[in-house]
Amino acid sequence: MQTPPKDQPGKKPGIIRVEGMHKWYGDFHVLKDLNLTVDQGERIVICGPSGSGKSTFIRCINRLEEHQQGKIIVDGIELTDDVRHIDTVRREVGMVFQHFNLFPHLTVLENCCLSPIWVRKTPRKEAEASAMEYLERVKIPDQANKFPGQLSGGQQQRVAIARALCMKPKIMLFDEPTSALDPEMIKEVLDVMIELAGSGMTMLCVTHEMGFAKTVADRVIFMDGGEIVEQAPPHEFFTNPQEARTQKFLQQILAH
Amino acid sequence: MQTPPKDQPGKKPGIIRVEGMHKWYGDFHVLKDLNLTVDQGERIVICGPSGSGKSTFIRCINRLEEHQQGKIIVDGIELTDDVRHIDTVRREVGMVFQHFNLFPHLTVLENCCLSPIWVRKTPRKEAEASAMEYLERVKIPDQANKFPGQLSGGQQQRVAIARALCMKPKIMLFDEPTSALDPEMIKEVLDVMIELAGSGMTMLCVTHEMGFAKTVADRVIFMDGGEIVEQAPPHEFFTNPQEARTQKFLQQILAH
Amino acid sequence: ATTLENVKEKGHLQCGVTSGLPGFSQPDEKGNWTGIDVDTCRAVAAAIFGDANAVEFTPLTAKERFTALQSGEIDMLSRNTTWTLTRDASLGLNFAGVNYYDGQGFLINKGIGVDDATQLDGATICIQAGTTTELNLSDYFRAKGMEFKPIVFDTSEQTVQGFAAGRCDVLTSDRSQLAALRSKLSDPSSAKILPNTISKEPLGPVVRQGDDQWFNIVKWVLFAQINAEELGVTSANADDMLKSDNPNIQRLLGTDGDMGAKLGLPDDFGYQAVKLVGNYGEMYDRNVGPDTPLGLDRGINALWTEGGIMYAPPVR
Amino acid sequence: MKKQTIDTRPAGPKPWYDPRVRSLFFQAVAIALVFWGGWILVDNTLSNMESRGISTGFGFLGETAGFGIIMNLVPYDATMSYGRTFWVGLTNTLLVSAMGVVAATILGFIIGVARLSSNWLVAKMALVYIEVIRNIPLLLQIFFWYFAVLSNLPSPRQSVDVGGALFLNNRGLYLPDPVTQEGFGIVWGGILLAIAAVVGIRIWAKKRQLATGQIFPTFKVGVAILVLVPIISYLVAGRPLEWDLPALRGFNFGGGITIIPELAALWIALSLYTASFIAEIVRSGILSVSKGQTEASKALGLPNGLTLRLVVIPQAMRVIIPPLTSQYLNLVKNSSLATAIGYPDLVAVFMGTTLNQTGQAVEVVAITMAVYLTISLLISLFMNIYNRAVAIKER
Amino acid sequence: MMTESTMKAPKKALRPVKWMRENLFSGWFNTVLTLGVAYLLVTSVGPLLNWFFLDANFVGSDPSACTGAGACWLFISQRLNFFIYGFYPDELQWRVDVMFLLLAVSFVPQFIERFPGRKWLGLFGIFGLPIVGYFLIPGGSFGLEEVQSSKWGGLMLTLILAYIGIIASLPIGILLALGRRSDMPIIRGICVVFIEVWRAVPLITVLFMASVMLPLFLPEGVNFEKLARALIGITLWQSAYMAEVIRGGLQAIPRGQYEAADALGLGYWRKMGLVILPQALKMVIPGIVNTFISLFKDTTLVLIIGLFDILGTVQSTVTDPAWQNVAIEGYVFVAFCFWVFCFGISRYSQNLERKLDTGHKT
Ligand SMILES: Nc1ncnc2c1ncn2[C@@H]1O[C@H](COP(=O)(O)OP(=O)(O)OP(=O)(O)O)[C@@H](O)[C@H]1O
Ligand SMILES: Nc1ncnc2c1ncn2[C@@H]1O[C@H](COP(=O)(O)OP(=O)(O)OP(=O)(O)O)[C@@H](O)[C@H]1O
Ligand SMILES: NC(=O)CC[C@H](N)C(=O)O
Ligand SMILES: [Mg+2]
Ligand SMILES: [Mg+2]
Repeated sequence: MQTPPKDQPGKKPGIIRVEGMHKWYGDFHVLKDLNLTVDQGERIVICGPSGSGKSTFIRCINRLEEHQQGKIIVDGIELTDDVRHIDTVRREVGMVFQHFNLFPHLTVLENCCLSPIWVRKTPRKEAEASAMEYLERVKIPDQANKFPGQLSGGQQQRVAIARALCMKPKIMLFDEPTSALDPEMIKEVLDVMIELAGSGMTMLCVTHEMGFAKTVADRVIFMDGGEIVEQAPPHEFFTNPQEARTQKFLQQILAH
Repeated sequence: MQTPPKDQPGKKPGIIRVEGMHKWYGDFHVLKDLNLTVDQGERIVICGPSGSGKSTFIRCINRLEEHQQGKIIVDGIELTDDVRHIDTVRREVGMVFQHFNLFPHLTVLENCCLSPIWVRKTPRKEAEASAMEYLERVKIPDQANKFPGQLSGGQQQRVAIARALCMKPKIMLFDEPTSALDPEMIKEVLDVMIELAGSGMTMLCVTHEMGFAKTVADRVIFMDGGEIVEQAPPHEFFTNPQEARTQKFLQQILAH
Repeated sequence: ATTLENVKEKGHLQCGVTSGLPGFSQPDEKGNWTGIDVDTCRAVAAAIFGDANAVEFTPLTAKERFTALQSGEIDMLSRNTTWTLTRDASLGLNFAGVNYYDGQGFLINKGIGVDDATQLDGATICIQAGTTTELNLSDYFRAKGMEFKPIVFDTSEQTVQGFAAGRCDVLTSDRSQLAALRSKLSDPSSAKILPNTISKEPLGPVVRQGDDQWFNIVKWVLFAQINAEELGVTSANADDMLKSDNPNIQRLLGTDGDMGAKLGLPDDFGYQAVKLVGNYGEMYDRNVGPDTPLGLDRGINALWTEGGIMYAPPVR
Repeated sequence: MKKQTIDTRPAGPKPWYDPRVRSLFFQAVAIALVFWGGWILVDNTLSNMESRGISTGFGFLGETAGFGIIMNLVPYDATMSYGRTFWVGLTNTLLVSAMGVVAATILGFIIGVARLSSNWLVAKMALVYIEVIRNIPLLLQIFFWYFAVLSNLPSPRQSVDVGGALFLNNRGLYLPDPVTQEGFGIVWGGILLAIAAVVGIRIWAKKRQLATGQIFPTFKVGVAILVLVPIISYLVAGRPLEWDLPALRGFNFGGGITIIPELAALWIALSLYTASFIAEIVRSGILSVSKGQTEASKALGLPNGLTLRLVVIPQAMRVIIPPLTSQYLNLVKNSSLATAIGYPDLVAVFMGTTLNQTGQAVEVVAITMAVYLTISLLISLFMNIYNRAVAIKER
Repeated sequence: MMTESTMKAPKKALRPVKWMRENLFSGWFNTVLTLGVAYLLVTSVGPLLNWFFLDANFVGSDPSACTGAGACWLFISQRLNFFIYGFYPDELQWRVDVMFLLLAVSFVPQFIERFPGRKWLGLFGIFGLPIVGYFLIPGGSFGLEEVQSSKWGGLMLTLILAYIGIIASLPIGILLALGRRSDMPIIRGICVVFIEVWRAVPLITVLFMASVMLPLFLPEGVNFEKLARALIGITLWQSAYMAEVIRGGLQAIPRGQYEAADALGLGYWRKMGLVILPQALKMVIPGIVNTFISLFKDTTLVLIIGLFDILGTVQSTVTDPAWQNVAIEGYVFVAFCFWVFCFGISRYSQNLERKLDTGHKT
């Protein structure tokens, strides 16, 4: 339960460490003995067939789900039942959901400022200024005073990204951030994510956008049946997958 | 802007004739001076950018929308306010919607038999037998007793086609029948439509599936801003579009 | 159509009564109604149809009774209703006589240690809504410079319930009712009736204004019963009396003259009413007289010939 | 195949096949029917009233009522007019409705939340409460609270006595009545000052929070001010308040404030009954906020309390408000059951005694219905305004 | 990597202690709550149990048998006949019993999955039962002795009122809802006014009008039974509520369904009857059932206009001086009767909802 020794300024190795982690839903064994270490600034893409446990895994990392066995250590803090730890970790981890989950009763700007103001206790002025910066970064500063219901899907997802960024998290988790979008909107969002990736943020992204994986990922992780079947740099992963299951999956996806 | 004269027997010329048709929504001029003649057995594909009035046009043909000026004559009957005419025309025109619009409280078979039994007053036995034939034609006879909610999108759309066919219509209208489907399901539905096209039915189809257009269409119509900008046989349309707008549109679509 | 025609067409008389007041109108467990007010209705039915059972009863609260009569919901109201000027004049009603002369009194809980109404200052009083008692009470207390708290219920049933539950110290109503209501207490000896009578309450049947024929019928059926008592005709001897040579009796029973026809009734209407229901005295004794649970002496309700004020115009 | 020539076809359909003409025709028939029916009713009523010699008009409102009413919020005695009895009845209706709305809302929210409690016992008790109370007729519950409970309360002489100031017996609940003395103005001043201060602090705290992000314990400080300042000013002013204590006078209590059993029974029954419905509304409102919203909020690091306050409740309220409104309307209408136990509400007093004494049923009933209609429309109006204000903005 | 079969979920021990810790004593707040509620339960359940059962009197033939400190259920059993049949003549009560039996036969099987002919029994219950009842209960035809409606009472009257009210208010509600959604502004206006006015006024004012004022509005000589008028009042009042419930369902049906029905050439009534209403009604079953339940409970208000429903009969007998203080027993009995019916109906609707779900919720 200690932060790993820091030897490189800026790049913290093992900012996320998952060790022998298991999770069950009732009797159903969703995640089986996962082990993964993510260094600061790494960009990981997770893929795998539907129901393989990708979402569950990523949700365990900011404890939206509880794991029952093994360890998850985020930014040096182990995730246990201790609420204080959970709160601390969640402050460092931003999450972007497949279905955006924006707060429909708040404007875009208010959505973005919620966490800075109430969790980080940033003065509102400051929070708003910084929110506007992020909104600019996702290219929708002009929508700041609209309500989420008034935006298109792509715009909504970009707000969701801005909202997560406003917490200034060390780690960003994306759970199929583009799969609820129309093709043209997918591009909008991917562009923003690629830009983000360029800025050196630690990112874990569940996605089937193989183009994105090839462009920005440091590592691609393939999950199936609750296990990590294979992990490799994208080049290797796509050209020379080791496992039979991975090969089969890639065939399907690429044929598409 | 005239259809090439047809002289084969059995082909009734001008089964649909639209003459100088205009439509407004309030003050908004959606359809502007449309003229079109469709012969029996012709297969027309309509394409154009979003909001160009394709759906509105096709919906006018079975009077789901009212037009305010000009004439629409379907199978020799002019569409006016006369309720008898509307009913007669609707009996001859089948429609397949983008979102299927199956009746969720009825089984697939009941969906298909509804109109034959209640509108055409076919005895139930007969209606069911004929419905089963059409369900076989769209390759899902085994789903007959399921409810729509239990089918995949592609299957649902095929049921929708079978339902429209059960009315034994002279004309079939398709409004983006594949755009609500996943890529793998699109193929299922297109296959059925191609087969249908082969059987010599008059078809008007709004779609952006250019492959389909190339394979089966007799003519492709391009709409923009509520006007018919260009119409031509597919070969000509794709290889040698006349209008600048058409060219631009084709570039976008084909690049995609 | 006139009320009489309507009634004949229906085949029965629709009569408004209380929803339950011993001696006046009360259903038993089988829904058979008894009471002096009920008998008044039956007599009218007997006079019209020759059948004392050709009548249906509509139980009404005091609040509802006039509306029901005004609207035509009932043909006559026989619900211990006090004859007052306002009711007679502005409600569009006609009082067809008096079948019981009453006055308002107080029933108190012995525990409060009071033996005269003048000591009731500050008392809580249970009372029925929409009655003259409600008005008299106000007048009385105002005149005496006393205060009171009225607890107003819909039915006399509920006023007793409220009184029994201790919600009020005093229950006020027509004196005739007090005894009956007292008998409904689980311990009747815990309550007593004060000697004071604070108002005149002539109770009688009521009909709608504007149909004089009907008004006359109800009025004269009652008079016929009172006259019958005076002439000694009873339900038991009515058949014998048919042979009487007293012209008064002959006119009353319809063996002579066409008295009934003048009212639009069969000539033997008096005979039928007395034969099937009884004369006034029988009606009284059967329902409220000394031998009933109510045990009320005739008092002023005795015939004028016996020192009372029951006096009916002659059938002539 | 049909043989048809298009050119000879008439431009417009025959009128009886034109849906527009048809619709006009149906509507004309409908409105004619309604007017005809209405006219028949009115005509019958007038001629019936005329032929029966029933007086008409609203002149009766000015006549002397002459009967007593146990409870009046506006001054009333038997010498006043029937018009005044209307106001007495109306204010009594409004009083019990307002009390009921407040109590039912509080209770309903508590039970609705309890229903979702993670505490098994509490959740089950709430469930039992809801399933029992809302499946039993209200009238029965009113009778129960009135007749069954009242008869088990002691008589005035044996009152339940709480510190000589508060008495409970079968005549009601007696509370001390504060009587202000000279110099009480200072206390009023103190109270106003305290309120002003709290408002000021709230504004200041909000500003400061916006500016610096620090959160000030507004609630606790506010409560302290609201309690302390009036007490201090009370003491400073030399305790200018005397309590009119209820005391046994004759055979009843005098003085103090009385809550009569009729009011209490009606209030309790209405509140308990309505609360069981509100509880279900609250529960479904809270459940209607999707899990994704709570998850998003948690993912933003908001703790449970803030998640509830900033994300769940504002969204749940939109779902809760419309059905809550209709429960309020039901409560107001149900308060008319007062007449069954003698609480002097509008229906009991005005549509009861006044109607009976004056005999003008049509006028009185019309007025009564108009009042309920107005209350309904007013409440709906306010709710619609509110709804529009908070509606989720969409494209 | 471990193989699946060897890994079992870590024992989420089903031990009661664990369960209690999680469900009753998680955190100090919950613990306090649990203890508080438990204390209330323990202190109230004992006395209640005593009153209801242990100290209660069940047998005997007259009031003197009620000696215990508990409830006097004897009172209920002695008066049961009155509570069930009102004034209905003893020797004819078999007719009511037949109706009760038919009612039970047609509706009890609805709770039993896979009961043969369930649907037909239900249909009989809805359409056949009223007809049978129409001839059987009042009599007067087929050589049956006539029984005036003024003699009906008790539970039987309550059920008649509720049953007819329920069966009549649904179709009226549907028509009103369709009217309110109509394209024709005047029809819509009429329906809106009708619905809003009925919903705004208290039921007892409606009943008052129906019971004592109605003849004033009608031509002379036009008149019908007091019971029928109360029924009409209740039905119209509830159908306004029903209309609003159904309108909710109609509004929730997507436009595509209307268009698809149009495209198939179904006319207005077929479109509504075959496509829209089946879906809309199914969607609002909970609302409809709630309206039924409230109608059922509201039938008690006829007591105020002098009809003896079950509450009326009990109310009128609890004051019998022969029985001391039986008010609570009486009210508890009525409460129990209503509760059984209402709770039963609501359970049934939840059942139905689950079954009718054809999986079209996306
Ligand atoms: N709350 C739950 N209770 C029980 N099983 C669950 C629950 N949530 C998810 N599961 C199951 O866990 C498995 C993994 O789910 P998960 O959502 O993580 O898959 P996924 O890889 O994200 O799939 P997809 O690509 O479809 O989103 C699935 O089989 C799912 O059915
Ligand atoms: N009911 C309506 N009221 C007003 N405007 C409408 C209405 N329906 C459609 N429109 C407008 O009419 C225009 C044409 O709409 P239409 O749906 O026919 O376009 P389309 O070509 O089918 O587009 P898409 O490819 O997006 O389906 C659009 O600009 C649309 O906004
Ligand atoms: N208590 C009553 O029912 C009647 C009281 C009184 N005789 C009246 O007519 O007003
Ligand atoms: Mg997933
Ligand atoms: Mg379209």
